[in-house]
Amino acid sequence: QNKTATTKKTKKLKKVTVVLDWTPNTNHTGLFVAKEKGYFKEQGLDVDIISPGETGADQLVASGKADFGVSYQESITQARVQNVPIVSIAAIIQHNTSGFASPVKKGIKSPKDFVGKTYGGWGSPVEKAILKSLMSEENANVNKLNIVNMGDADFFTAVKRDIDFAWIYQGWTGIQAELRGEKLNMIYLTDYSKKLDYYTPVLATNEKMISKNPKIVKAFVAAASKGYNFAIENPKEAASILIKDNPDLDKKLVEKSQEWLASKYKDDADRWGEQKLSVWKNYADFLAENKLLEGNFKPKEAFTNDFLPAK
Amino acid sequence: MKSKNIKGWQPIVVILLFLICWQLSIKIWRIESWLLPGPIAIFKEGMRSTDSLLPHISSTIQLTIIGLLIGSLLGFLIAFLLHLIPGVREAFYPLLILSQNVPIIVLAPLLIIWFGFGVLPKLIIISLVCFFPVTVSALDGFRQTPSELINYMKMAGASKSQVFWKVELPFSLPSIFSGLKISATYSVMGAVISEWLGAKSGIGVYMTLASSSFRTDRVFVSIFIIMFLSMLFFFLIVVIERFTVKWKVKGVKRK
Amino acid sequence: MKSKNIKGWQPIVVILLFLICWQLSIKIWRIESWLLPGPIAIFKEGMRSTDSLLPHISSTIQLTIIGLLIGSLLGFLIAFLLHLIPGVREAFYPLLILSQNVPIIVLAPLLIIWFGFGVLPKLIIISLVCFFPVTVSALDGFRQTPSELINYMKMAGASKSQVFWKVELPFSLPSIFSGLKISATYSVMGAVISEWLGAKSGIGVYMTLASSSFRTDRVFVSIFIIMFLSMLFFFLIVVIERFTVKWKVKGVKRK
Amino acid sequence: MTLQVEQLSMSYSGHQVLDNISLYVNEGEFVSILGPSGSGKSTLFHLIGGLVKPDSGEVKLNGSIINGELGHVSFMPQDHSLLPWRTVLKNIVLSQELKHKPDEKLARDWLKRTGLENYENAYPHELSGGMKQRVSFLRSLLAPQSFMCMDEPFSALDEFTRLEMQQWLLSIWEEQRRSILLVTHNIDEALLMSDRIYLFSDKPAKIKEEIIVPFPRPRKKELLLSDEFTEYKRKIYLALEKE
Amino acid sequence: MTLQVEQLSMSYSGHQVLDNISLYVNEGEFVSILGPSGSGKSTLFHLIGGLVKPDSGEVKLNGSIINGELGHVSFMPQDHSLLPWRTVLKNIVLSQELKHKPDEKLARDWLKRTGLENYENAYPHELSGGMKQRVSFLRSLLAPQSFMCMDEPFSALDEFTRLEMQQWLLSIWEEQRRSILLVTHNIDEALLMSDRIYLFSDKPAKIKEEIIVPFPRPRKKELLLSDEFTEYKRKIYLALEKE
Ligand SMILES: Nc1ncnc2c1ncn2[C@@H]1O[C@H](COP(=O)(O)OP(=O)(O)OP(=O)(O)O)[C@@H](O)[C@H]1O
Ligand SMILES: Nc1ncnc2c1ncn2[C@@H]1O[C@H](COP(=O)(O)OP(=O)(O)OP(=O)(O)O)[C@@H](O)[C@H]1O
Ligand SMILES: [Mg+2]
Ligand SMILES: [Mg+2]
Repeated sequence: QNKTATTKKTKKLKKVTVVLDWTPNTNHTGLFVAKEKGYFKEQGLDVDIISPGETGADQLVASGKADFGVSYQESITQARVQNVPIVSIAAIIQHNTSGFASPVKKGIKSPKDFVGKTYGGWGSPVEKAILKSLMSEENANVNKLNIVNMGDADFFTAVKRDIDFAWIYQGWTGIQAELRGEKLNMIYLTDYSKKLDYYTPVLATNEKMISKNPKIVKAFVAAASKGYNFAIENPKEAASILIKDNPDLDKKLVEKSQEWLASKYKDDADRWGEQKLSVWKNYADFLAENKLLEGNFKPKEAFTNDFLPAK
Repeated sequence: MKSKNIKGWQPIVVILLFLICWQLSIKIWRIESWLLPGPIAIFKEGMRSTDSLLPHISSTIQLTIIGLLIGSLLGFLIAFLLHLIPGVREAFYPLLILSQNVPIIVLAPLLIIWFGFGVLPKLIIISLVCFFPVTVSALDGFRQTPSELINYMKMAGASKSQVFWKVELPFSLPSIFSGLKISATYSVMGAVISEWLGAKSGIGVYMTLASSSFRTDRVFVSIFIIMFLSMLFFFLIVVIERFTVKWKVKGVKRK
Repeated sequence: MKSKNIKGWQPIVVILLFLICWQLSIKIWRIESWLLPGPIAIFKEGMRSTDSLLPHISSTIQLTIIGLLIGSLLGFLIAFLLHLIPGVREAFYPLLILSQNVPIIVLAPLLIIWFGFGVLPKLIIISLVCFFPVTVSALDGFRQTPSELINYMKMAGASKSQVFWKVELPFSLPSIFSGLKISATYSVMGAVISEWLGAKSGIGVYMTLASSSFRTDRVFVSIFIIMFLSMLFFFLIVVIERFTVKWKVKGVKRK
Repeated sequence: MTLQVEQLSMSYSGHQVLDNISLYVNEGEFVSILGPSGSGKSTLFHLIGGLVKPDSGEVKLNGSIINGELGHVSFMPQDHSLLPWRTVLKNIVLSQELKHKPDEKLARDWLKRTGLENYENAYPHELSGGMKQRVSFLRSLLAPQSFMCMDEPFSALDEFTRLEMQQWLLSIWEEQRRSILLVTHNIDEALLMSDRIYLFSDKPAKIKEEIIVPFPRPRKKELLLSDEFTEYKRKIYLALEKE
Repeated sequence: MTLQVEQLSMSYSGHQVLDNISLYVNEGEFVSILGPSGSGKSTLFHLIGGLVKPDSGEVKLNGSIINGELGHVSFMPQDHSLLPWRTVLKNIVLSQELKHKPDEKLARDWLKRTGLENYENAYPHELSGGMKQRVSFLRSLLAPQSFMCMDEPFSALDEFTRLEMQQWLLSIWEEQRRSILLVTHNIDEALLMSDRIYLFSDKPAKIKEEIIVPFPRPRKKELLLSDEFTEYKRKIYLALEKE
């Protein structure tokens, strides 16, 4: 009886795809919860979650090949400047949880300690600008920092050798370090510059979806919001749902990360997913100041809160 | 017979030796297991996760076989056309080289946008990897056919296609197999890479998941599987070669 | 002479045609430029950023040349050893195949840990890419040397190494060049990939930066450069082949 | 089938090889060419077979020009040119295969007659030099074309096998009335088999002399010992001797 | 250099090819082998050269067993086996190169004598059949080993070139007193050149007869026409004729 009811429903379900930014992790928990708990179905959606590996989601979302995707404010800012029609529809995590991490024994406690050290990054000019702004807060000179391109190497590998510190997400790599019992010094971006408190990651869609299928967007965000709220309240269960869907993930890491993230999804906002114009504007201004924005960025068009469920 | 049996064991012995060295150096230099786990740990992890691995393995194998088939047929077909149609060879050869130099990270989004998340874009990537060695080797094989054999056939009135099927193709079989061996070796990695464009299962998926959750042991389990599979495909080609090119002068080289 | 000149133009015509089709289909299907820019836009962007590109190009070229050299020498050396030392061939061949199946994402961290962020790990990666086709083709070439030639040399009292240098090697030169062509084609991509493990400059670096700031046109500029470079290396090998294997029976095949 | 070669000249990268050669082979005629090594006999055959085009002159088969046209004659090359990946039997039927379904029974028959019945499934590399030559001979014998060009077909055979093969060739020729052009170094062979003999000079090859062989057919082995035969032999010998 | 072959037997995958062959070549002796095509003459040479090992029996050079030992004799193979990527000159000096610095002047001298002076820098594929054979002949002639095994060295040559080559071979042999073992299908050649002749039977090869040739040296062309010569010729002919 239950079965027939669901099949009947599936007939009417609208198929949508959501592309993750990378392999599934705790940033995505809400989506998996919404799928597993049937929140998407309640909204009449049949959601296909795809992880694209190296490709990233932005181009797929922008082109309409995927309906939704997981992206970052940094990407969307750069993308929109190049006329890529991608729009952020919800902030997955309210504040920037990334920062510069280093093993405790390197003695890097604040940006001024960067002097004379080696930073491992991926060679982007944005990194240098960010480091510069952090260091200038403490009157340190960025030119005394050695910046090395470490490409695809992961954090733990890199700091074993020539690298002293690198840029990580606390909620994943930081948690992994805790699990390994490695003490890290973490310098959060948000602690030094409000401009760098950008949204990372976010849910995104393309402009066409917004103009042509606002109902679907609304439904999707509603279900996702419900999923993330569930994860906020029941981190344990949410973690087990993520693991159930991705059995090859490391269980301990997911559980611990989930626990840590539970309070960060919504944080101080009055509802999950809320985005502020100032945040979008600040980051773009920061880039512009550093001459890293090749074009015009209109912060208002880059995001919308319109599809978030009412408070 | 006897000496053949012994030969079959040689590579296994070498590999075992290699693994032992590996295990020992891990012990001696105290390399941490998240950096480079020892073969024993890898083996244990492999045993533990056999169940969850099997579907991944079978999906990668399917992808590889189909891709390798398409790729090598395509490679042969291209070689065939470039060889038989006069003038085309010089004109299109550069395009082949170009095809090998489109980075996957650029190709991937385009392929997905054009062909969706299905199996097609993945097969395209594997084929792209596999066709090239076959084409190059086949073309070189065709070109090296002894001219006296071709001359005889021509004088006997063979058409261009008869010369091809009866002389050039049989003559270049060893060369083609040489290309096929290279392709077979690359095919599994090709499949793994292709799985990065949004697959639900496969060794590639398993490996990236393992890697992103810092499970180095599982990453190495995947590598072992990839290696094993590509050896398998390689030796499959070798076996097929043995049965196809069976006229090869063996007796005379006995000393 | 005249017909040769004309031949040189054929591939260029084909490539031009291809570019024209590309430009047209961009127009017709209205493909957005952030997804797939047209060749004209790419060319313009390439012109604009020539100055900033040159250091990247020259660093990649250096890396490629050294890597290709090391890789092909290594490939030849391995083929040489496997061929000449009895029994070693069967034992070590599988290891070669394995070497082609260690994904870069796994190898990279290890290489970095062991060799740092310098040029050495990059050269290791390019060599790893380039040696394999050379080895496989060379081994297959050695094996196909006509037995009557080897038999004559043996009866005349040639040592194993004389047989190798005077018969097997010259005979398999065309085959070795076939492998070298494949290697040359892969070498540039190998260099680009190797740059992803931390380089200060290079096409690979330029491309990832372009890609992360959604400058698809610049990404394609890099691809064009990669393609151009690999064609260059390929034809370099072809030219060397022409000068080395100049005995090849041409006259007889004139018809 | 009649062949006419008219004022053929040919040179390889500057070296003249054939200088104004004219010769003919009538319907059902057996003609031999004798000439020094390296004079250009095989080159002439390549021209007749259409593999290369002459610098000047014409090759006519049944009156129509076949300069550079392939496939009109059955050709037995000087090197055996057997395909190494085909068994003896498959090599023999190759020339038929090109035109129609091969007649393997006939091929087996011939293998038996030429003493190769046990080698039907052997590969060329398992054969002795003379055996390879016989296989190549059978291949051209069974070819569908009725004009045959044979380039030293029996050079690797001992006297007895050679005589036997000559007999087979003669019997086939008499039976099917093919036209045959044969290159040989053996004066006995030329005299025993042909209606006419062309003598080639050294490079560049010219026709030095044309000799009409008067012996009646069928010719028996005993002819070899007759005075008339010796007379002709001496004549040719002297004519060939370098000036 | 003396060669002794003692009770050699050899079979290829079941087929017996040589059946208990015993023969010898004394210091400075010139010995020929005559036998039907496919009987096993080349196989015998491969055994003497050490390329294959006999099933039973021994090959002795100067008294020491050289079964399966390579490099003791200078060998001229039946197919020319020239290296296609070497010019004529470089092919000729190949056999010397293996042991010491090649003497290119000597090689050029010989090219001149054998009428190949213009082909020094030609590649094998540019040569006619007979020219390739001559190059291969020169290569073995210039080899440093003093025992020579030649497998039908003149089969692709016309009578005159053949006679000339025979004279060169004889002169070299007389001058350097090498020991020579020659396979040929030409009875005249065997009689004209050798001290002794072995006649081989058909498969499996046995020694049918050993003929000592009594003609004094140096032998002139005229010998060919003498009655004694014809007598011997007939004798060998009859002995070789199949039973
Ligand atoms: N592909 C080629 N390139 C250059 N020269 C060639 C080529 N083929 C043959 N020749 C030359 O042409 C001349 C005649 O060669 P051809 O093979 O016709 O001689 P032939 O009369 O058949 O001699 P033989 O009796 O020795 O076989 C020779 O001087 C040879 O060097
Ligand atoms: N590699 C081989 N494998 C199998 N059988 C072989 C091989 N080589 C030779 N034979 C067989 O051995 C026999 C003798 O061959 P061999 O070449 O010694 O003959 P030959 O006396 O030199 O003949 P010819 O005068 O025709 O050159 C033949 O029946 C041949 O089929
Ligand atoms: Mg000839
Ligand atoms: Mg023989």
